[in-house]
Amino acid sequence: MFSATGITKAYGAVQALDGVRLDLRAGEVVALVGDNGAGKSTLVKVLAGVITPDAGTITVEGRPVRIATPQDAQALGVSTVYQDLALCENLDVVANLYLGTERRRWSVLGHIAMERAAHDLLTSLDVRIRDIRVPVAMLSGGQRQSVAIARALIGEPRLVILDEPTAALGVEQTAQVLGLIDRLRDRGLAVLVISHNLADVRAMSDRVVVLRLGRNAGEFRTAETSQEAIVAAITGATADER
Amino acid sequence: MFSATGITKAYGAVQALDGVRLDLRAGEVVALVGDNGAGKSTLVKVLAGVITPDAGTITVEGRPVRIATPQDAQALGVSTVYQDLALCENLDVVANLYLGTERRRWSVLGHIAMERAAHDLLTSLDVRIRDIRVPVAMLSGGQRQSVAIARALIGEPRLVILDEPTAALGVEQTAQVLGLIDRLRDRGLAVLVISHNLADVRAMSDRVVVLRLGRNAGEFRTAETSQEAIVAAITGATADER
Amino acid sequence: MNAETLTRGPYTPKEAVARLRRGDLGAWPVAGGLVVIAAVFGTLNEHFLSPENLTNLALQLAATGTISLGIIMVLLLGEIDLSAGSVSGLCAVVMTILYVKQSWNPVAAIAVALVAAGVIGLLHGLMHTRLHMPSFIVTLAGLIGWQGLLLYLLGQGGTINLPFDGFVSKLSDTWLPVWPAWGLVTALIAGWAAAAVIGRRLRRAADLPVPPVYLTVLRIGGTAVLLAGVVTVLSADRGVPLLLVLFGALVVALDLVLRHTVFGRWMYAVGGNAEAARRAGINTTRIRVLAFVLASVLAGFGGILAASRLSAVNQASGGSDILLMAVAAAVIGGTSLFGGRGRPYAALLGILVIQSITNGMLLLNVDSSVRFMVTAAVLALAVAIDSVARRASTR
Amino acid sequence: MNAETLTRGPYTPKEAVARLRRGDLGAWPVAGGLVVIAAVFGTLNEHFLSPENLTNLALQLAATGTISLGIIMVLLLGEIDLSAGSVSGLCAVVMTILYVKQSWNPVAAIAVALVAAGVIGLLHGLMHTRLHMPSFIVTLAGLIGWQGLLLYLLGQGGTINLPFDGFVSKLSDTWLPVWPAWGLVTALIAGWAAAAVIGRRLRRAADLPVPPVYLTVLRIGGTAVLLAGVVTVLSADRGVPLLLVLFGALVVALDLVLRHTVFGRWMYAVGGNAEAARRAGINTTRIRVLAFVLASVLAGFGGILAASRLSAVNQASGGSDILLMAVAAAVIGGTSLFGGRGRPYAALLGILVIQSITNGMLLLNVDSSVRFMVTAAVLALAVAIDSVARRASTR
Amino acid sequence: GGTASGDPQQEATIALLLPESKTTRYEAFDRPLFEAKVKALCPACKVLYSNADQEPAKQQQQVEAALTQGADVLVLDAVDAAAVAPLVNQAKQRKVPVIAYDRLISGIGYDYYVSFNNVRVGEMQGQALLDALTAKGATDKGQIVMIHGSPTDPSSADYKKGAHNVLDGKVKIGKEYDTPDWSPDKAQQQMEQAITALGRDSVVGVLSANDGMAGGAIAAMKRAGYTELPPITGQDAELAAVQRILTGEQYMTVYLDIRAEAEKSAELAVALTKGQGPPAPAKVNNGTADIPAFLLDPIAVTKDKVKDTIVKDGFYTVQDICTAEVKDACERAGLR
Ligand SMILES: Nc1ncnc2c1ncn2[C@@H]1O[C@H](COP(=O)(O)OP(=O)(O)OP(=O)(O)O)[C@@H](O)[C@H]1O
Ligand SMILES: Nc1ncnc2c1ncn2[C@@H]1O[C@H](COP(=O)(O)OP(=O)(O)OP(=O)(O)O)[C@@H](O)[C@H]1O
Ligand SMILES: O[C@@H]1[C@@H](O)[C@H](O)OC[C@H]1O
Ligand SMILES: [Mg+2]
Ligand SMILES: [Mg+2]
Repeated sequence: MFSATGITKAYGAVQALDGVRLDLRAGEVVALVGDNGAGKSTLVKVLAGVITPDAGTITVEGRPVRIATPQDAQALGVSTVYQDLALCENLDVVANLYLGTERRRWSVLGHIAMERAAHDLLTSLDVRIRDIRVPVAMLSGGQRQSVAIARALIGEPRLVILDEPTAALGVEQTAQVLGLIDRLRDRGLAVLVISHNLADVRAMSDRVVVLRLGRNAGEFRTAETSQEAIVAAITGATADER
Repeated sequence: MFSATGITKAYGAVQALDGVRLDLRAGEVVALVGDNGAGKSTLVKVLAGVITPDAGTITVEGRPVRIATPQDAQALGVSTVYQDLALCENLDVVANLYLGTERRRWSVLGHIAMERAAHDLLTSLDVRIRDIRVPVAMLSGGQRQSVAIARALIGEPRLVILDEPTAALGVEQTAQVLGLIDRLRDRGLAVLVISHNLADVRAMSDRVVVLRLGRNAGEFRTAETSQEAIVAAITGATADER
Repeated sequence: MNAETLTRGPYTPKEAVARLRRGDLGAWPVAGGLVVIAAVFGTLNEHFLSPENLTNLALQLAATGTISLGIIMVLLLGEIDLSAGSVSGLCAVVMTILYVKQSWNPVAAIAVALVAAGVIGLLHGLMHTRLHMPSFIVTLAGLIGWQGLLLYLLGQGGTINLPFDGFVSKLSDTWLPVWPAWGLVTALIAGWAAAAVIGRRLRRAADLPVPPVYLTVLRIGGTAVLLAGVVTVLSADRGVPLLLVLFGALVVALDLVLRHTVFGRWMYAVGGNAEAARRAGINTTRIRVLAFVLASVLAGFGGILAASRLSAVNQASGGSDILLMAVAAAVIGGTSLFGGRGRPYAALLGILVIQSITNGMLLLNVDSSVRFMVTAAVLALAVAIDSVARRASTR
Repeated sequence: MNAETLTRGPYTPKEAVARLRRGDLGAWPVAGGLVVIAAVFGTLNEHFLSPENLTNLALQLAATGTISLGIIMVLLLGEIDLSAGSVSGLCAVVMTILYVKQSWNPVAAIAVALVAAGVIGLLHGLMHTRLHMPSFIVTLAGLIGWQGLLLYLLGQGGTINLPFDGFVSKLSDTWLPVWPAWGLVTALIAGWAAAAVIGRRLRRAADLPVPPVYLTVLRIGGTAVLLAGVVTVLSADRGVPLLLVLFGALVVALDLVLRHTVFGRWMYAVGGNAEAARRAGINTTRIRVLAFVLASVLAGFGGILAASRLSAVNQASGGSDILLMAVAAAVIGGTSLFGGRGRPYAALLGILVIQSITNGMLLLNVDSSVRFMVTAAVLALAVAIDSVARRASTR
Repeated sequence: GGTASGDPQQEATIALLLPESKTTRYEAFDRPLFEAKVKALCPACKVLYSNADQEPAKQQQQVEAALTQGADVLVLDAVDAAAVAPLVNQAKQRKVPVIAYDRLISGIGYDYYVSFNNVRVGEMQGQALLDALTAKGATDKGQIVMIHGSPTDPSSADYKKGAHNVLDGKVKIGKEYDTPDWSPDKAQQQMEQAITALGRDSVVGVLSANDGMAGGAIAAMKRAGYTELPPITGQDAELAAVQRILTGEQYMTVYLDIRAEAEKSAELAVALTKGQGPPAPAKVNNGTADIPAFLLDPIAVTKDKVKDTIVKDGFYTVQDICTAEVKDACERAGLR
């Protein structure tokens, strides 16, 4: 469905991405793995319209598209949880959840509708925040991450991208997120997940794409691959492209 | 060695810590676990002098101490990696590593000595950063976390506190940090690690302390405890104090 | 259990105290500063608290207060508008030339002048967002350049008087009689109370927690008492000045816009974390440009109010320390210079502090050098009370 | 492999281009703005580029430039010092009273005045750190209050002239003869080259990468050519003014302090992330207080230089737009108003831009209104070049 | 540069340095009148013009710029009459003659001084106010309010001194303010507070140092509900003020015959470029030297004098003054 080819991005002397290709299909969970600094988050930002690549094309259902701004990505149904969360710390949980997609009538905010829905959404994710009207600055690390994940589920996305979604989450919340990813796949969405936790990767993904120093370094069907093979691709011990 | 009792801290209506006690001994790795928002990071900040608790006492080797500022904590040999990393994004890696403990002569910075040592330290942790003279703002999430961990090893700490140190780290780097924790214990330091990864917790810690809603909710010798028992304490299914 | 932890419990008195201790002091410390100022000047000069003087105060704060409202719009984004003073003067001059020299209808003259201010704001906004120039420099150039244009437009003549009995001058010489004033206050309070009751119903219907009745009653009742006091005092002199009503209406309207519309929400978002706002799909450029337009239009309106008060414009219009006082009012009222924090009420409170000090100092008979020093000391004292109280509560 | 990825490779020309594209443009775009300004005014008026006028320019920029250096110290922390103008005036007045009225030794008078400025800065710093007052308000009170004290000290008399041939006036009327000037430049360049050679040796000994020789040579050589040009031009008129040497020495000294001492490192740290700095055990209070003290002392010294230039102090000393120009110079030179970014050279570059515009405009024979408008336009243009270039390079 | 011989067609450069741009007189009158006269006397001469925006340091830069551009004569209206001595010294070292325009430069000798006397302006304001009060028999019926100019403007100290010379001991001074930046808004606020502090009925007169501030004070009094405004002074003969005088809102303004001042200075400047030095009718001691001086008297203009001063000199035409609102008042004053 979503297909990116030849994505290249340099930050000065650092070649963060170098001709990367990535295919995402509806109803499939792809795990993007790789060493620290391999370029995973940079690739996510390209897909989400946050940065413009130096080169490369993106097609959606075969047609080339331009993703120059986050709005473009949103219009294509891309919904993203960033590694750095990208929350407005001065706003409360409800405001952050609905940021950019506020419920409104004549541009007047539907406070009550949003609060009600936020409440239900967070409950369904097993998130525990004692008062959802406090600024996000007052939340613990895991609580913030939960808010960021919940954000991505608002609206009707076609592709959900999660950059290390469970890094700060507790045991139960992590389980919830893994369950959630399963449900998203079942609803026919495309899902791209970045994670360093190979156990989780194996548990949830259909396919694993490996980046190394900004280049594609392997792609595996999860079910048919051993953890060792993935580790080898990550660390560069082997580089077998499937 | 370090012993905190009755630690209490409220943020407005939220009772983040409520009479918590924690003992840390030289040559022992203690894992602090608990749900998101359980108060783990708050407790860490109390020990590190970042916030002042509403109540509670801390003793070091039996003598009560006052930890009112981060300087106080440093003077007692407490070295901390914070969950939010607390790096200066405008400074480069070397400057961040040595922040507050700069090598100097007559207050003139020893640039070369610091760069050399930083280089060696990062290499020993298997950290891959292409240019350590770029501002930390330009690093990936995992690279930043590596820098924050390396920071804590500079100087001669007696107690090292790590708040979710491996959350953003790659496979190899995580292994390095686990190895590092072992080495710290072997050198006779006290180590306090916060983690949501129970597999890691079981692999590295000698003792597990569980917090729940700001209160002590169990304490276990790792070797003698099943993962299920820990999970039960975290989620409140049981609350057996040992 | 989740439902329970997610729910905001009703506010108990204990929790109210806790909120206070958390530093959620709102306007209270500044209000404390105001009380101190009132006490000091009230003791030093018997006239300070007289209805006549409080009426003067009300008139004196409207123009700069309006400019300060505009400043808050850009401060919320973490930007600055140094041109507000010059723009206020220029806008007043444009209005006056059209009205007096070209004999336009005054309302049309005001409208055109405000549109001109809007265009200026647009220009600032575009230079800031499109050319990526720091707002400090853009509006510094504005400060100098619009002042130049003002001088150019005034040209040979210098001062232009506005007819004392004309529409514009009357803006600042119109007084609500007693009954309309009470009617207005009653309508305001009734409207608020109705909104509160409906809001509570809706929240309950949505199964959301509602604040305890006593708190709502206390808040609305307190405001009612305050407004009633203001009306009573001002009616003892010439009545409630239209100027104060206009300024008050602007404060209330902007507060509603910022809290209850998408635009307001996005302003805070851009000010809090511009990158996060951008990633959320908010057109941050448009928000920024709008903020600069609003700032200039409000500055322009403030300038017109000032011209109305003086019944004249001249080369000094919008000059002197008007800009600094407008920014200071915003900051004293709790607006952050770093963006994302502040409310229109800040302008009201801040300008009250500043103008009370100026007003009180002028009642006393001191040399200008001493006046400057005492003004500085009282200003510092008033804000120190605020800062220390806030700090003590967050420890 | 690690060693390899950790190592900064030597700079190749390609990488230099890459750095440029990354937005690491340093001072180049501002320098471009300067060239445009020089071209514009050089065309409009034949005298603009004459040695005499460039000498005037050198004299004109020293005082405000020095104040701007102080402003940079607080901007680095993300704070502001609105009192710099007033403090500069007050300090000059204190110095003059001691020196002229009390017949003190001029050096002692200057020293005492600077100590007074330091005490003022200490007061600002303590109010900011201990009472947690926003620096905007603290220094706004300073702006008003110190001006009051200045007026009070000047009292009835008003202007006090400094003797033409006295020590203080001579500060701005002393010119390095040709040989000492060349000697100074040679010493500077030689010192820098020696430091570069030793630095390279030490880095190599520590097995650290060294920048390629051509780059170091280019940089030192370029500076040498630039300085030689300045000396040649200025020697064609009255010689290199002592005032310029003093200002230049301050810029270089502060730059060295900020880059190579613990204090400087901590300044940037506090400005970048105050909480992180605090957690790193840095006494952020002390750093802040020191920054305010430095800002006031530099403002005071700037005020003394201004008095020396004018050979007088009066009620207007330190007033008018000195403060705004000093802040603008810092911002134009690339100092962030949000802290953590900026270098003392910013003050030099920024004040060059501002004073070139002012100086050039004064050569033209136009009405003030036009002058203001053109000044604004040129200022905006110069900074737009910078902003657009920087932006284009980071896309 | 350099002064030259008596060739009438020679090109010479004359620098005119004026102090500020916030009052109309300088750019609306002084500059054009001066330039026109120079053109008439010496078509080939060039006038370099600068305005210092009330900043001594800027004026210093402007003098330097003028000298750089080869000015042969400086006509200098000092922002700070004491502080420009070093500049005059610089000019003298270059053998460039200096005319002190409007304000007496102190601390050094130079060629000419053409002016009205600032202290005298203050005295005239004081005297006019005193006369008006005496005429109404109000000198001991209440107090006056004094609204002085900017505390940072050296010339405002002169006006203040002059006014006090006349008024001290003769009337009771209820309130006295220095007005930052000569700001009319601030003058208005000061007046409001003075009225509040003293009581409306006890204010019998207002000494305002200039017309702009008088406007502010008048607005304050009108709003305070005075049925009959007490006498109020001014300075500058701003058009708006002349109109107010006609309608009776303002008592007087001090009118300076700028045409005479500008043209006299232009004549002297042109003469100096030719190496001539016409004799002066008076000498003024500035504390250091006796300066040859042409002293023009400021003129106090009240309602009955508008016609014979301002209008007669062509400073404003009747059409300028008599707009719709003041038509009737004009008729009554005999202006048509
Ligand atoms: N804004 C930036 N400026 C300069 N360099 C950057 C920037 N962002 C990323 N980089 C560099 O690009 C490379 C890839 O970064 P990226 O964040 O994509 O890594 P990642 O694969 O997400 O790593 P991690 O697992 O640590 O999150 C890194 O070397 C990083 O230093
Ligand atoms: N600065 C603050 N202001 C207000 N409340 C806070 C603040 N910091 C933390 N809290 C609250 O205190 C509680 C404990 O937070 P803490 O960060 O200690 O949790 P944690 O155990 O570290 O969670 P996580 O696993 O998510 O990191 C949370 O409910 C949080 O909302
Ligand atoms: O004439 C006055 C002038 O001397 C002063 O400097 O500025 C204000 C004017 O009214
Ligand atoms: Mg990443
Ligand atoms: Mg935590």
